[in-house]
Amino acid sequence: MILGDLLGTPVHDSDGIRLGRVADARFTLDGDPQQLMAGARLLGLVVSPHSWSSFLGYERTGLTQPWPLASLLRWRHRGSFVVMWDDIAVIGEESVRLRDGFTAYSPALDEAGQQ
Amino acid sequence: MKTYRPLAPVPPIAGRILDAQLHLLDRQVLDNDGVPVTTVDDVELSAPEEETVIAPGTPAPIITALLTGPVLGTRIFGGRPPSSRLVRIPWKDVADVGVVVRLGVSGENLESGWVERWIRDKIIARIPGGRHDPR
Amino acid sequence: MKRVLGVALGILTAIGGFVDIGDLVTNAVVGSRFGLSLVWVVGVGVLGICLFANMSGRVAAASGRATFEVIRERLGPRAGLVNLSGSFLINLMTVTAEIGGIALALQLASSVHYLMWIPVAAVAVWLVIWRVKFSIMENVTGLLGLTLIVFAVALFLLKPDWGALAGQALAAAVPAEETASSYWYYAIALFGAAMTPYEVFFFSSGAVEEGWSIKDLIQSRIDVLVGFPLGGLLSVAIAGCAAVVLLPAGIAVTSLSQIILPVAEGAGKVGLAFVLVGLVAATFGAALETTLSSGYTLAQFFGWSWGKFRRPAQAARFHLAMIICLLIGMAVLATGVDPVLITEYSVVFSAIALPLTYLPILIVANDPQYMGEHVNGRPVNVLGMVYLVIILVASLAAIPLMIVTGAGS
Amino acid sequence: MEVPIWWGNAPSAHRRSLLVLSVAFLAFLTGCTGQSGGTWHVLSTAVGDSASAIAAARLALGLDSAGKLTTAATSTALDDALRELQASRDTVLRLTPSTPEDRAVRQETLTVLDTCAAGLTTARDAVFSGNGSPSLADGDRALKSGADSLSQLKTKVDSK
Repeated sequence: MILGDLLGTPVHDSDGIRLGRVADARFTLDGDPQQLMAGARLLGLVVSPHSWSSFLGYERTGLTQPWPLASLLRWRHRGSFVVMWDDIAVIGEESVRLRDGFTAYSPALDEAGQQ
Repeated sequence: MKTYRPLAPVPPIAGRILDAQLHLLDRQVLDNDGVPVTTVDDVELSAPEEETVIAPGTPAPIITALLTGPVLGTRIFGGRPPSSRLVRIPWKDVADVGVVVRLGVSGENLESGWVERWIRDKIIARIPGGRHDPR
Repeated sequence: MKRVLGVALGILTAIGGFVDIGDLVTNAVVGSRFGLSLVWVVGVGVLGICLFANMSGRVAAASGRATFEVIRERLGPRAGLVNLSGSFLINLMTVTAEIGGIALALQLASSVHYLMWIPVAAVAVWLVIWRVKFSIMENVTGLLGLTLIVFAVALFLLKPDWGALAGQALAAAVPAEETASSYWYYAIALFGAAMTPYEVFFFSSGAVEEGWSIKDLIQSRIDVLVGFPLGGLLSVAIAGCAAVVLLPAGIAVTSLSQIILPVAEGAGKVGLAFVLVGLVAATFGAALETTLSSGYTLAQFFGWSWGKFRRPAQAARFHLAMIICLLIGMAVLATGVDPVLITEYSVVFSAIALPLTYLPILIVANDPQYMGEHVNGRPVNVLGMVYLVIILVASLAAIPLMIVTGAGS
Repeated sequence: MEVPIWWGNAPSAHRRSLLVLSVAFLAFLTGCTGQSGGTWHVLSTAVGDSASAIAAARLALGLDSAGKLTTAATSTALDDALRELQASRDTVLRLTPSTPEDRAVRQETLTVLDTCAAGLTTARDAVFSGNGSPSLADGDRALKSGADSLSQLKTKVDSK
């Protein structure tokens, strides 16, 4: 499938309650070391309840400049969280459904934009 | 205003982390000589197109290819080109992802470079001085 | 010694390269209608362009990424495309105005009608882009553009009442025969002329063309911080000449031939010769910069290979795009539309489009992922936010003012 | 709350109402300027622009006779003045006056503009003629009379 289709898809929990939209997909480079670079495995999805226009990622980095833009954008992404691949039950065009009792993790990355 | 409880951090992972929007999509792609080839217009995953119920324990999808070409238009205006029309750069050709994506192969043989090659061979190289080195 | 020479050269080209057809026309129009009462806007604009060019130069040097690559990455393809369309169209308008400017200047020198000069000017611009080395191109046009200092010389030779001029500049009141809305309309036009977005595309792409690293940053900072303000003084001299000679005579500038009259009055035929060389050099230099900028913006958005440091065959789409832009500019001018009129609109549209490029640069200049330790300091950010507000206000007010004043007529 | 840069993701209903609002605003503004575009306003603008063009032509001619301007530059300046005059004349021609008074003043303006154009042509001939006929002084005299009639006309039109 194409990542662009997944981004912006509504996310529901197992009871069908809407949690937000897919704002981003998080990958980890821990795959096949035979290639030039390790394979990229889907680790989980970043879900944002208010806006999925998350390209600036202020909610994930420690950036606070330029004030007040950074704070404003961070506020727009308040409440966003990460769900791991293991907690995803269904991926479809209309909806991503999570498993019962999924864990919401903090979307934070470390200061260099990495975790 | 609703307050949000602090969330636990993601469990530590061995490999490097890439958030697609932040670190991969729309980045410039350079070939092994540092010549720009294209941008990362989209990314293809090893997951089926249609609605899929995922059995517990299913291995996570991986990135199979970077996509370019017509997929940019559909990403902006909506829709999706048929799978046969996708222009792919296989993930195995990617050497590094930083503020640019570096390939480990020459751009000369990539499918994504045909427009550039066509314009070069049919127009620019035919104008006198088209191959002149400005330095 | 070589370093000092490099800095001196950089400053001189920054001065000579600052003034283009937009600055020439807008400053002369404003001087002939409002005297020096709008001179404060030039100050605001020059400080703005120093800040903006310095930031984009630093982004280019620290990350190796030029402005439009960054815009696409940060805003995503959709908002990025809106941004590209706006910036590209305005840039194309500026290309057209600059080529028209070269032709008008050549008409002044030869009395051959400017429409005859347009193909000559466009082909010359293309040839230089096709063949001439980047640094030579930039330095020659910049140095020849310095002859526009004759505006300042002429102003002294005209022996104006300096007290009255200073009074106009400091009191900043709307003249009796003009309305407040046209005063503010021209304030935005002057601001747009000083802060044209293409200067920033060109500056950041030029930094990549010349392979700048962080250690070249200091030189670039001096070039900008000294060169642009001195270039701004040239703008003020142009407005001053118009205010001293044309305003009392009741001449509201509508053509390039009127802009040079004060120089002829102050400095005679010698001054005229200098000003004609300066006009051709300044518009020619700006035509090169804007044409390259149109190639840069497209290539950077779509990820094409670009740059004058490559053989044309190694950046085929980039060169083809510039050829097409020059052809479009020629076609527009061939309809007989007045280049001065295009210029007057292009500076206002530049002001309207300014937030599109300014905001992403401000954001990226704060991102350690790109900048490492070279992120904006706090004073730069405070100034940056003040300018963001100014730029937004100017951008939002421009179209209503354009309609109310009938584009300043 | 909408931040202006996120146009790509604003809810579409929101965007539509924004569009309607801005169109209405533009229509309102155009309405404002539409009212002021009456006959006398157009005449006043045309006469003012022409006066500016004639003044520029006189300045150029003066500099030429003082030896400070080349023939090429002077003739370009005169051509530009003539072009501006013609543009003003075109706006006056497009007027459709309704009252006899409007019609009379439109006719008067056209006559004055034609005198000015004739003056510019004389000045142009003076710059190019080698034998001093017409002389630069003739040209300046023609332009000066044009400028005088323009300024009388301007007072009349503006008093309205």
